[in-house]
Amino acid sequence: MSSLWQGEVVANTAVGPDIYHLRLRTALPGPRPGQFVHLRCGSSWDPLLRRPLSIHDYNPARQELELLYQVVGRGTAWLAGRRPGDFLDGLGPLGRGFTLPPGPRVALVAGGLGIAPLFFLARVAAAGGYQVTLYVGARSRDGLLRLETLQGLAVEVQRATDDGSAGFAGPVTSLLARHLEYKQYDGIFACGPRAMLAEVAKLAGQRGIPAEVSLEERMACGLGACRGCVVALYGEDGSIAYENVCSAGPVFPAEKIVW
Amino acid sequence: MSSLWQGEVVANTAVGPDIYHLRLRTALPGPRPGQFVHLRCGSSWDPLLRRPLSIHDYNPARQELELLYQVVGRGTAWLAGRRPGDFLDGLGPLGRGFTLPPGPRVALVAGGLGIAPLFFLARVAAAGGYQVTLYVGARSRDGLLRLETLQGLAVEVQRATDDGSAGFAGPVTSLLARHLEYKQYDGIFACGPRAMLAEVAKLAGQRGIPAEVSLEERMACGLGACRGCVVALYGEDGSIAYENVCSAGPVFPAEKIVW
Amino acid sequence: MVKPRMEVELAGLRLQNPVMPASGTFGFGEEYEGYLDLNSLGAIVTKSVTLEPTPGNPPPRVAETPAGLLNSIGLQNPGLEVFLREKMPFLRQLRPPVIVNIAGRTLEEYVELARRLDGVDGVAALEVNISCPNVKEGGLAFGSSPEQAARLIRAVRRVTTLPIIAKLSPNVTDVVAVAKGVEAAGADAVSLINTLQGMAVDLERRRPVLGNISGGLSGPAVKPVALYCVWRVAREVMIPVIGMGGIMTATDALEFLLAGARAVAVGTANLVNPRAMAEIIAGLEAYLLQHNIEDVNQIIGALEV
Amino acid sequence: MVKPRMEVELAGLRLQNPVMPASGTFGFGEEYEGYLDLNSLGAIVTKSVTLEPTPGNPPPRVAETPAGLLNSIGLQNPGLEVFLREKMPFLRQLRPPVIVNIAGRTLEEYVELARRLDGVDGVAALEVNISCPNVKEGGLAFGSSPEQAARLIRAVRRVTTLPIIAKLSPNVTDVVAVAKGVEAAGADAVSLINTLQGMAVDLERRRPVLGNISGGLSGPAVKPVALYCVWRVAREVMIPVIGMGGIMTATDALEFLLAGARAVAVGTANLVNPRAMAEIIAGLEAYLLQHNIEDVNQIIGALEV
Ligand SMILES: Cc1cc2nc3c(=O)[nH]c(=O)nc-3n(C[C@H](O)[C@H](O)[C@H](O)COP(=O)(O)OP(=O)(O)OC[C@H]3O[C@@H](n4cnc5c(N)ncnc54)[C@H](O)[C@@H]3O)c2cc1C
Ligand SMILES: Cc1cc2nc3c(=O)[nH]c(=O)nc-3n(C[C@H](O)[C@H](O)[C@H](O)COP(=O)(O)OP(=O)(O)OC[C@H]3O[C@@H](n4cnc5c(N)ncnc54)[C@H](O)[C@@H]3O)c2cc1C
Ligand SMILES: Cc1cc2nc3c(=O)[nH]c(=O)nc-3n(C[C@H](O)[C@H](O)[C@H](O)COP(=O)(O)O)c2cc1C
Ligand SMILES: Cc1cc2nc3c(=O)[nH]c(=O)nc-3n(C[C@H](O)[C@H](O)[C@H](O)COP(=O)(O)O)c2cc1C
Ligand code: FES
Ligand code: FES
Repeated sequence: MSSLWQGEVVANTAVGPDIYHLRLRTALPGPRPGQFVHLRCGSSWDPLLRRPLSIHDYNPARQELELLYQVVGRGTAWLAGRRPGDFLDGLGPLGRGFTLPPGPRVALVAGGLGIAPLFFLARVAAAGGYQVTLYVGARSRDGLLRLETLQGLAVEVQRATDDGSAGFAGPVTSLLARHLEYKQYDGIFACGPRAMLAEVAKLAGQRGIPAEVSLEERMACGLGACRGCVVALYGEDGSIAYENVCSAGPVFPAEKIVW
Repeated sequence: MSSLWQGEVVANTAVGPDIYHLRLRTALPGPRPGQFVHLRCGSSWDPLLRRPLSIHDYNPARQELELLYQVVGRGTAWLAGRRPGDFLDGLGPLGRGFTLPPGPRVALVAGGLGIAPLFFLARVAAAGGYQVTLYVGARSRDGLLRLETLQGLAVEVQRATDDGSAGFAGPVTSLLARHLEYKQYDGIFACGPRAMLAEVAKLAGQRGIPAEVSLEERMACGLGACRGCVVALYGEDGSIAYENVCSAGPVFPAEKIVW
Repeated sequence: MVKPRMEVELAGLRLQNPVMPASGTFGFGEEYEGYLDLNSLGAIVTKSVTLEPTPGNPPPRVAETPAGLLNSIGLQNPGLEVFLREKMPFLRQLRPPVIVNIAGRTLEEYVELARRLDGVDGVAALEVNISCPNVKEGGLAFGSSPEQAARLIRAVRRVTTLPIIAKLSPNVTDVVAVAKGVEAAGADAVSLINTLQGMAVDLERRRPVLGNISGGLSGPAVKPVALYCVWRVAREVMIPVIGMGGIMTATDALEFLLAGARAVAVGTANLVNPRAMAEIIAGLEAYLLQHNIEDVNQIIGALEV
Repeated sequence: MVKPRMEVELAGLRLQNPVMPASGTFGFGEEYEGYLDLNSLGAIVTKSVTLEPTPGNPPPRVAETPAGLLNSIGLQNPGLEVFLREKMPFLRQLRPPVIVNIAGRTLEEYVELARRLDGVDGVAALEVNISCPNVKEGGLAFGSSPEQAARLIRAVRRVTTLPIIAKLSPNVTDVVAVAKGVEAAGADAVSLINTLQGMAVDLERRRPVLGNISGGLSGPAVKPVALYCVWRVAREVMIPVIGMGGIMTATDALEFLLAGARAVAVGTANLVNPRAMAEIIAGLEAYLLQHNIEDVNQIIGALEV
């Protein structure tokens, strides 16, 4: 089962400052929230490597993959130039996704573009009967992305912005911390900047709530072969070893991570 | 006077097998037939170098540059993908063009894509009152390009195809040789494969007709600075030295070339 | 026309075609199983195996450069014992010969590795990595001087009957001298090039991109350097050369064969396109067919100068 | 905020900014006059000048490679006499210091060149090219060993009072040793890197693309190699380093300055974009302004490791 494909661009539209929502027609074998695809972003050898992007959603009936990405460099800039009808060379779904807990109450914590995989998780969890609270943080209101699309789903959305332009004024982790004083969760799932993830891990750890976080690291193969994308993790015996983000992750139990 | 510009693609259409006619909106300072432009063919460092393309025509009123090119590699393939509204990074006009003779009768000899600069020369010469005979050779009839556009101009067109599918059956130089037995010319101008140019040089030399040929060599700067694009030429004193095709040429008197 | 002959002989091994992975870019094979038929390869080359488990260098370990890849993996691998126990059983049931790449910190470690791999079922040859730029001890230290390289290969030669492929570095003044040194010391083949030493800077953070500061450069960017090394060495030694460095397509592979490589290894290309080797093998075959060449050996070293 | 200070001092020269052309990619300056203000450059560096006129190598002389350029110009230049007569008059009326790059086939030729350039009006410094891979005699032969390089620089040192910049090759096992050698021999600065040796093959013709078979690789492809050489050398010698190799943009230039280069030279970029240096100078200034850095010297060597 090879997961190399050519996907046709259906739409590629700006949805925020330098942020694009890409829809691709391609048949993926059962992608799970937290997994990613690895895309060629150019037709020459510069840039050379694929770019990892989280699966933002997948619709098997329409065979439509959705991605949400920010233009931060050459690869994503090239991607933003693709138009409907163009084809993209993709690999995936890759990696291990999130694992929903036995208990029904889950908190999803997204910082900035961290919403990309958590949107998919929110939809799948809600469809699976979970009680989903989605905490979304951004610098300001126009960084709160794609939330309108969640309307109609059984997902409670809690907003936080650094500048207070929408929802809670402050980091999303402060909002989460306040809620954790009186709300119970059976699992916490987070994606966003590393400092935010560390804070979520701390909050969850203090309360004994199982937490999973999605990490980013520079990747080459995306398949577990090159060992280019490692992070330091605690093993069973407390020893530290480097594990591949691409194949052992990108989602890891928060307590395994050497912050 | 810098001749670096951004030209907007007006049209980029296939006119033959893998052959494209490109129209660019850009203001060029007085381009002359035989000169070329040097185009970036990509937006990354691969491919790295500009590509030299002859000026196929220029309309100062519309500020429209025309190019005629064949897709032979990565740069020209990229070029073929440009659409109206795209901008191209160009340099030029560069090099020295053709010099029309004092006498009125001129023969232009084009092999394949050699028509690219000679079309411009034919138009300018005809407009300048010259009696122009344009010899065009190609493998077969669909390689005879852009001739319809010359209708209405005082240009006599003589066709030759290797497979005999149009005009004279055989190399264009054989057709020229036959005509030279009874026709008089005051100058011959040629562009095409090197072997063809050498043959034209021989024919012209035998009859003492001044001839100019346009050469191709791999280029980097296109400005005469790097000395990357040289050909061996005879100097005044018969000695041989390497001269830049980009700045001393691409058009050279046929008798100066070390074939 | 009949199918062209693709077999080449290399250091006593019969390869069904001249295409194999470059060490370290193909893991221990398993990772690519879903993407290509491992049994279609000319040989399998493992990631470098060390005597003890090697943790590798701190991340980030990869950085993209113009048409190139810098890596500073640092030979992360589970060590010889785990390799033999957990990786060899999978590898030995494959059809292509398995070439085990070994790396030591000291001469003694190389010798010990070679000794313990000698006679292991399914191991067809050793590739001796004396050219890794990403480790503090061993590696490049042995590959930088013809004398050191020869001394090491001679020591390894004494303890194994397996064919020895010495993997050479381009980070030297005279790669031909190193190649001649290992040839005289008993190497059965040389493979080149390993990566070029390089560095990338993160302007925003004012730090090196790689956790290990510097790394090894591979990919299309290095192809001209690799081709030149292969061409020079192939003319000067009698033993066969395995060429590598920036081979992404069948055209690239053909260029190395013309320059004198008896076989080619594909590295960075696997990381960009997991089907790269399958496409290269198919492309080679198509080229031979198209040009009426009956045997791939006819183009090896056929560059006209 | 006030305009940042861009001046750097280098081997006794005061440069109004740290950006200059790399030898051989800027002719003798005139060719670029229409594209940028020559008086805005930090310095002018000439194409290598030899004692006698040098015809150069047979074409083709350039080949494009992934993100790189191979050249085998072979130092074509009109020789010292014509240079002095026809090129210096133009160069000496420019404001930036003129650095004349010299290349010889023998030690004696280098010495003779240096002797005859000493005291020539308008010549501010000599760059001694001991690293050209494209000539049969001289060039790389001197740059490949610390001893040879030192011997040559010592000999040149004796006959000139001009600042000496030794131009080093990356095609060596230990570039730091060569740098230390020329420092001890009296060089006032080193510049690096010259091109990497490489080759390109034309599969269709089954021949090398270049008329001279091999050539020197430059451009973005070599940037990681160049940055690493510069970083290593800058930490190990006291004399300033002029960094070059693949600098296409202000970001690239800043990376070299961070890595320890006192100034940078721009080569292949000029061939792709004749305004490259003007854009790099403007980009440097903009970066300093944006980051509230008053003096470009504050970022030189400021890489944190
Ligand atoms: C598992 C995973 C999932 C991701 N999902 C998303 C997503 O859904 N949406 C989104 O906008 N971004 C996502 N990212 C980050 C995204 O991969 C980078 O923003 C992107 O690779 C930048 O490429 P570039 O060419 O634009 O930037 P450049 O800076 O030019 O890239 C240079 C190199 O660095 C790598 N790189 C740069 N930033 C990152 C980063 N943050 N993480 C990993 N590699 C990086 C690139 O892949 C490339 O190899 C994800 C990263 C990972 C590891
Ligand atoms: C003065 C001049 C005028 C030209 N005018 C025209 C024209 O009007 N129409 C047209 O179709 N072609 C013309 N050519 C040829 C054209 O430049 C090449 O076909 C083109 O550069 C090929 O680029 P590529 O990337 O598609 O091919 P690749 O083979 O991928 O190019 C690789 C490298 O080789 C160089 N190269 C390849 N072929 C040639 C060639 N024949 N001449 C010079 N360099 C080459 C490229 O520029 C590039 O640097 C002209 C060449 C010169 C020198
Ligand atoms: C990620 C990565 C890991 C590598 N690991 C090893 C290794 O463990 N042992 C080794 O001998 N070479 C190693 N190499 C070098 C390659 O085998 C090869 O020599 C080099 O990358 C050049 O080939 P390429 O340009 O096709 O990648 C590694 C290269 C890369 C890119
Ligand atoms: C076409 C060309 C010609 C060159 N000629 C010379 C030369 O005459 N003397 C010299 O010292 N270096 C010469 N070089 C090397 C450059 O000065 C520079 O060291 C090298 O190209 C790396 O820088 P870059 O990547 O910015 O081009 C030449 C480089 C190129 C591309
Ligand atoms: S990217 Fe290669 S192992 Fe993860
Ligand atoms: S291309 Fe540089 S001199 Fe002609």
